[in-house]
Amino acid sequence: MELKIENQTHITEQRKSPSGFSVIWAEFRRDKLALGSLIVLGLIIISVYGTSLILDQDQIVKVDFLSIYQPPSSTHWLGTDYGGRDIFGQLIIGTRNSFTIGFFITIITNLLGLALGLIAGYFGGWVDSVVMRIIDFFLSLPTLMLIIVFVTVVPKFSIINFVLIMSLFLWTGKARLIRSKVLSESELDYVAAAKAIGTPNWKIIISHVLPNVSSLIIVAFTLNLAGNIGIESGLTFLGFGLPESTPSLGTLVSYATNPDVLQNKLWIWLPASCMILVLMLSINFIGEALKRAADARQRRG
Amino acid sequence: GGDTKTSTTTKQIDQAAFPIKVSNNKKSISGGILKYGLVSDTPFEGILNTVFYEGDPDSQVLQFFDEALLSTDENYIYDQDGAATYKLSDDKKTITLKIRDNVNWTNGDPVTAEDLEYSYLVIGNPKYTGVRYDSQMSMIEGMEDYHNGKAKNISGVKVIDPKTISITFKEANPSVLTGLWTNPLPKKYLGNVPIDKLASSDQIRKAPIGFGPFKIKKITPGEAVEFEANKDYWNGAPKLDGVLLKVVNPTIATSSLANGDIDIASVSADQYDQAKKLKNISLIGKTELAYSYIGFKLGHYDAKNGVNVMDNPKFQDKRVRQAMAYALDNKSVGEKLYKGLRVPATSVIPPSFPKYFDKALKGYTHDPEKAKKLLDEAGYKDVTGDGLREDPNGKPFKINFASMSGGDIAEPLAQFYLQSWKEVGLDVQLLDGRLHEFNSFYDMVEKDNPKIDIFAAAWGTGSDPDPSGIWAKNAPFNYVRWVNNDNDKLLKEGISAKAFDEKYRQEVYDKWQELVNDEVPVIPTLFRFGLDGVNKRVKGYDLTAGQGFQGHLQDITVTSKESEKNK
Amino acid sequence: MSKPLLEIEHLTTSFRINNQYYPAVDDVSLTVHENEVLAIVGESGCGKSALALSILGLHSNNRTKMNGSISYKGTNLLTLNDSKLNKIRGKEIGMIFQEPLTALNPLMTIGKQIEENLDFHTDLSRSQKKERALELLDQVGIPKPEVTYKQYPHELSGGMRQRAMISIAIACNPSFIIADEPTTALDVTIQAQILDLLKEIQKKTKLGIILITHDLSVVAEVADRVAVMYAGQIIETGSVEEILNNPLHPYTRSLLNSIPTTHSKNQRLHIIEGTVPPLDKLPRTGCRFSHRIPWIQNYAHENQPILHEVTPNHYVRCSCYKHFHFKNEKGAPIINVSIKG
Amino acid sequence: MSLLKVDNLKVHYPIRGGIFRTVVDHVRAVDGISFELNEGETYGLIGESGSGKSTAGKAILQLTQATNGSIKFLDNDLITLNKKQMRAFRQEIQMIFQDPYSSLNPKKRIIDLVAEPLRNYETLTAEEERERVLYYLDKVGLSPESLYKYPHEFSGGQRQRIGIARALTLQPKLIVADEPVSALDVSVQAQVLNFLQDLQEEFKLTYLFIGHDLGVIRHLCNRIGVMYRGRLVEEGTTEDILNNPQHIYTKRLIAAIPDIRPEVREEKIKERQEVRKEYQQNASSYFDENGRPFDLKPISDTHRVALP
Amino acid sequence: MLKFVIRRILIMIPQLLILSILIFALAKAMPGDALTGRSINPKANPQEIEKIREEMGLNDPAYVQYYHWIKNVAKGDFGVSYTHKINVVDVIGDRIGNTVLLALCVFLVTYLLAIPLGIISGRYSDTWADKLITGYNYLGFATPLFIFGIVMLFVFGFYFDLFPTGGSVDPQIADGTFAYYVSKLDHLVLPTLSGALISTVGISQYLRSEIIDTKVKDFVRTARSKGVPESKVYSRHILRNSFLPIAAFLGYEITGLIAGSVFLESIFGYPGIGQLFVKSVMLRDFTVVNALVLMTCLATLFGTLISDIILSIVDPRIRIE
Ligand SMILES: Nc1ncnc2c1ncn2[C@@H]1O[C@H](COP(=O)(O)OP(=O)(O)OP(=O)(O)O)[C@@H](O)[C@H]1O
Ligand SMILES: Nc1ncnc2c1ncn2[C@@H]1O[C@H](COP(=O)(O)OP(=O)(O)OP(=O)(O)O)[C@@H](O)[C@H]1O
Ligand SMILES: [Mg+2]
Ligand SMILES: [Mg+2]
Repeated sequence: MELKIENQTHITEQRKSPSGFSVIWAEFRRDKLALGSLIVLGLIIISVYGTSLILDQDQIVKVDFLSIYQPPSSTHWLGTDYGGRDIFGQLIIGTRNSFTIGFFITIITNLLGLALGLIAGYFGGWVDSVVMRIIDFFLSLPTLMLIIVFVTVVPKFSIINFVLIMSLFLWTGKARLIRSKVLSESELDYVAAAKAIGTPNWKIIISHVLPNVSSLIIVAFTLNLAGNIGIESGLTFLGFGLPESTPSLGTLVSYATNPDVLQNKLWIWLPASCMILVLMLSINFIGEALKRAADARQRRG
Repeated sequence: GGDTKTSTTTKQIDQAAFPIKVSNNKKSISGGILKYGLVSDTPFEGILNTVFYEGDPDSQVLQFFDEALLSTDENYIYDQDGAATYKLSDDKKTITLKIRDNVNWTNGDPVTAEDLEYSYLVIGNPKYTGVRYDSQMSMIEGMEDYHNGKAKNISGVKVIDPKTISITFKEANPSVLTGLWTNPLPKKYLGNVPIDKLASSDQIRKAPIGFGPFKIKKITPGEAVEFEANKDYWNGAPKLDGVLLKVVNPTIATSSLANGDIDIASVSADQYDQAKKLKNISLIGKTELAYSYIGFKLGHYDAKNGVNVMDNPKFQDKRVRQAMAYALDNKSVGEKLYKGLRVPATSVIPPSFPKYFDKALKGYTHDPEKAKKLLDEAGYKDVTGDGLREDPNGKPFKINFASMSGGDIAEPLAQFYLQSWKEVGLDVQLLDGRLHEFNSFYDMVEKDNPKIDIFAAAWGTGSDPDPSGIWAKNAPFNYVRWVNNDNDKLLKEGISAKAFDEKYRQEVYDKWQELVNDEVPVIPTLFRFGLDGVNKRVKGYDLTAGQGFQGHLQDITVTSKESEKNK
Repeated sequence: MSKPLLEIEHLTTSFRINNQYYPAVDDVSLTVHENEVLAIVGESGCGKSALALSILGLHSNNRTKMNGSISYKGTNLLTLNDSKLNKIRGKEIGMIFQEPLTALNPLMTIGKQIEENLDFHTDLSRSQKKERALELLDQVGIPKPEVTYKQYPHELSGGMRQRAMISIAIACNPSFIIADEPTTALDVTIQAQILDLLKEIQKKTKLGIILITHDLSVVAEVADRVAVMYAGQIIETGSVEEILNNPLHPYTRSLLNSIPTTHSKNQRLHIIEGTVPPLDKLPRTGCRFSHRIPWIQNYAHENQPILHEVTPNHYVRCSCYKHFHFKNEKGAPIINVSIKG
Repeated sequence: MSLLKVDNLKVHYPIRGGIFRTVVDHVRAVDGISFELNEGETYGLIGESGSGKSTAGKAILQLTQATNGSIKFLDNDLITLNKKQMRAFRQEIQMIFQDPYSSLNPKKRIIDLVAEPLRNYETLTAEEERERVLYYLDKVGLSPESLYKYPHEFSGGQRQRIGIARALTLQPKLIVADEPVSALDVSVQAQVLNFLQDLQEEFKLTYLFIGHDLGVIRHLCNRIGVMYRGRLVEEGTTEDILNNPQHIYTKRLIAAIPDIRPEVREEKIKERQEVRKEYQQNASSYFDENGRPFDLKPISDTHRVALP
Repeated sequence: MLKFVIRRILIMIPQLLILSILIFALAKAMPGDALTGRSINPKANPQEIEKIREEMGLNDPAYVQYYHWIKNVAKGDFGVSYTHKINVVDVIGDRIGNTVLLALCVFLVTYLLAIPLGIISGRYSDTWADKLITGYNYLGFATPLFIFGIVMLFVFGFYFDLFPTGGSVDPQIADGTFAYYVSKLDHLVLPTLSGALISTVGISQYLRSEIIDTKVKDFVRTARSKGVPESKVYSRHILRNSFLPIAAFLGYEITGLIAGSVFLESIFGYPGIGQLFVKSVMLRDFTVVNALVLMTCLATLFGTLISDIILSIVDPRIRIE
């Protein structure tokens, strides 16, 4: 009973579970909150980066004694601070700076974490041991303290330096996360299969393992990004933040440490606080949606 | 200026804005506890001894239970009203102190001449690592030998009888009447603690004693000290039952004043708006022994030879310096930024020395036109047409400005200076684009970091009017590295024996102030008010006499049991 | 045959996918008697587990809808609330799952997990419970019950775990057991032991068992009756001999024919083309198997296929079985290929 | 002619412990096995889970480092080859994996998956590449539309066929098939088994077929090796093993295989009980004092058993 | 177990050594030293300051200074604080009690809040209660601790005048009396609540997702099939398994608690080591800075050790030989 498979067309009624962007898009369409967040975030970013091109930072941080602590008015939409500087301008530039800072910290830490996580997870063995020891070491460090010490050590305290210092301490979590995922991915047969057909290790890492951890990375990235916005505010409060000539959301929020400002001059710190809140929330909601899209089990039925 | 005029000027400045003492017509109650707020964002260190303490918080604790033997008048010159009286020898080199009989340590021991000698022996001891061994100390006869371990005693410090002591200097110097060390150490109490262990000993940290109007009842490390009245105080038992000193975070100082948590606390400029609205406190103020300035780095300190060398060509033309001074509007800074708590400085001797402050000096008032003219004259013109001046050779003229962080106002102030100079066409940039934290700032300034062209700083002058420590040719603290023959001559004259003649000394210092004003090695920018918020139940608090509570602490009373609240 | 223990009638279990409900178990009726093993076989995804979980109401409520009736000893389980169901779960009906490692709590000792069953259904004292647990472990052939009692799941081999699983299921002397692929994850040698054990227990206690598997040889070894499921429906049911020796439905026949045997050596195996469509893509009318046997003309299939009783107690869905034949390489029909080669 | 000769192959995985994570012991996954594969035959390796079957297969492909022994492929000892020399042999030996779901990268299209080995070894134009891929897809019975689809769009059997196509592109002589059908439903399993047989004929392949389902092994293999705890306990032709098992472990294995005929049920159970009894009584005589199976000894031309 | 502990402690040594080098190098790299600021008194004699510098060894090559320092540290002697003039150990000793107390309270209240919140929102996910808690979590994520602390201080400390606004105890109450401890607690309420309400967020959110993950595990289904009532399914199976990862991270909490106390102590004028640290950095009191960093690192390492031991007790799969 020789049976021959003929043309397969009639059986190609395959399981078409959607992949990649279509899943994400479907998730966003389902989750109105995430979609709204995406729109809000997009609008904020476009308008902030757009406006900040027009705004003159020097002009905004210019001290003007004639308009100290002015409440919101038509000339100063959100009033001024104790240096007579326009809060609205600072809010825009500050949002831009804070977002940029958060963005780059996230990028750097994730890239670093990704590289180390991939290497440790893929090669395993002593490479993994070494990387894990390093990660454990960093995890046991009193991060805030060391960041403060670092901040006092750097000669020039600029956004770049700040990003670098923060990144130095924040990559470990990502490396751990990615490592454990890569570790389990590397045990899957497709890696062995690629080895068997003679694909070199670096190529396996880049073209096989990486795409399979990408959804995790994207999710981690967004959620980190939310956490890293306004990350400088705490340091500003303690007196180790960015100079005021580089406005940031943290600086604006920190003005609230003056009780007079906190109680009577809401226009100075409230908008920045709301901005942090809105940015964080919307990024978070987007991240949650991405997470659901990446993890079939959590997908909303 | 003459002395009479000077003092009126001082009064004008002081009283223009704030009363110098509280006025309270209510009837005092007997006893009561005064709550004193030590405004600091960090706890006090707890080195509760005049010889060893370093931070200001500790000195605020000290003032309640310890004092110097000699008290000062409003010019910070020693008078005869303190726990000891003094006599100056005819050659002015020897000063003899006689301690009153009823001056006793709070543990009952009498304060003796040996106690004072002991404090000299401690400060001069090679093992002493504090900061009190200063230039005046080394002027005492035999002190250097003792300090270098060549002698067991200081030949210039002689105990004549248990209550009398004399101190002899190598040269006559009028500073003896303002800067002489008169804080004794309770030798008997501390005697068997080795000198290098003193600062950490329990006698100083846990149970320190003094001979002031109050004595320590309980120390809660870092946060509070409870004092009780020292009934045996030589100047009469204090009227209060005690004082409670509490560390108060600057951000909440005003709020604490408002709800009566504390009775007295200093008020900073950023809290002033709030504080002045409070109905339960009165604000009293006084100019401090300090001035802010902007200095030009004119050279460097040659440490090997111990002299300043004025070799930086950048600001040798004094017209540039003057122009930069004219460019600044210090009046607005004081009024707007500091809410009137600071006033434009006209000299490098603050008005808190009524005798020596040269009120005739006008200083540099805001005059951008004049600044521009001076710069034009000096050849600094804008040849490229970008609004910024080039140097006489047509090269870009860039100035790096170093300024300190700290306090809320530092940043806009620095920005304002930059703006002001820009208006007259000078390209001044903040060094490294940011304010520098205290330590880094002084590290760079002290080491003559070549990146610094000009810098903003402040001097606390101490109560000795002699400016040599900051201005002499060989002074390492002459941060601007200004070297000038007239300057050296005048400084010498100011502390010569002749200068014991007040009139003469005033003239010398007037001349000196004019010289500095004309040469502008530094631009004096602001004099500052120290402002205290005082609860309305406090009676008798007065800043006129000497420093702080000195001399009248025992007379302060309260007029109600509880502090008044702002309701 | 003795009295029926479990009677499932027109059970439909639907899952929510994209806010729509799709039946995974579609109008299934079954009866299991005392002392009887009913095997449910079928390809992966045909709804076997869904059916098993429906019986004890173990699907999450907010994503599942169930219709029909499941009557156990006369009570309709579908109408019971959770606390009433809990009186039946574990006590009356025990359940054995496929993957013993994940089905056991990694943080609890085997002993505790067995005792937990007793906790809620008996009022034995602590020591009695322990005694019972040891007895159970012994009963399922665990060599050192005292040791295993204190061990954690990860410390046991797969076979041991599955034995522990069984001892949990039979702890309260249930009269019914549902075993969802109890041996699929195990080696053949272990599988044989476990199957023998189940058989042995059944003999002793007259259990009714639903055994879910996709391995027809396993069915042959233990089942009394067989229900073949396809795409949520039962397409053929009958005694084990009937089904294995005289399969009627094209699906059953194909299934049997694709098993390699000694005789198939160097011969080609029969293959069933295509796959079971996923729930939301499943055609709900006509013969659900028809698209996998395209060479059988459409007229051969019923529009709304029903179960026909062909011989006593041997039912088959859709009359296409009458027309079914295997085909050769030219697509020409081969009629009635002998099944056992 | 022998294509592959495995001699005393050992693979030990280190167990680390102690302060400096030094090696304290080894998992003896494969502990000295020897067998030969002749060109064109199918050799079955069976044994219970964890007996080292996969490890042996992986060692032959150099996917895991052999601790000891030699693996001679056409008289070249693969173990001694360096990376570069090994590259040439990689093409000759290929592997099919157990789990069709995890052995294909879900993020890659079929064309990329199947062309990957070609890209590794040859430089082809896109057109040539496509043609080659299509050729092999056709061989395994997949339609050209499959080219640009992703693995999840295929059923398990189809995926397994993709994996096979991928292994074939390098035109290997030997294919190590590690339980290629055990994750599949019977219906699908049949497809794959048929293919393996077809392809063997067409491409003159030699198979090392790893499995634990004796039915499948029996269906496919000419010779069978039975593994137990990292060692071979019995080896012989399919008939030798199935009809004349000598080692107690082999006997147990065979007795455990369920029979599709319900009528022989009782017999099977009895048979199993007998084997169990025998096992209980004299299992120890089949193993040395460490519980390790003995070396194989020939009992006929084709049949070798690990007896003392 | 003992062997494991010893091994872990041995591993800590190189970690601490590396950290000590790092922190020492950093301290040296900071501009200025403890004596820089003294020049603010114009009468201070710079030669004298230089002499003190020399005497304190501040002019020695860095490695010599490091050697002396680490040698003493090994003996438990962290040197003398430049600003406080007493042994660093004493400086820290004065304050550590407060910080430990505060951290402990924050820790306890955090978990007391987080665990029920996490359980509720995990168990009843997608209900209004869950949404409420998740909303609170989001807000908490976005609110900086210091802003929240300040608001708490002004609302409850000043506006309602319910709690003290600074310090760790009412200084007028005698040590050791009952009132003294009440006053200590009274002073702890605001900082503790502020800290805990913010740090609850991360844990409860984490717990929630753990529970949601565990809920669908096979063994939970097994438990249900045994007829275990829902509440017991949670208490016996889901919760215990969900707490594991939290227990695993307990040790690293210490770093977070220290960071939190830096803020809380600054806001509430609570004298502890967080505040001490900030001040010491500003004053370049290296000995104190170094000691504090080393100490917290050591504490974290011990925390992780304890956390691992706890984990090995709760999780039988982790074996400690
Ligand atoms: N909770 C659920 N939600 C949605 N769909 C489900 C759910 N459980 C099962 N399904 C779907 O229902 C169908 C039947 O699943 P079921 O698990 O009963 O199959 P099975 O016959 O047990 O297969 P296997 O042999 O693989 O265990 C499948 O298509 C499956 O995808
Ligand atoms: N990378 C590894 N490190 C340590 N031990 C391993 C490793 N890979 C496999 N082992 C161990 O080696 C032994 C043999 O494993 P192997 O996978 O070869 O068994 P197998 O016969 O293929 O089993 P299965 O039928 O389950 O696939 C097992 O005990 C396994 O735990
Ligand atoms: Mg199933
Ligand atoms: Mg295997």
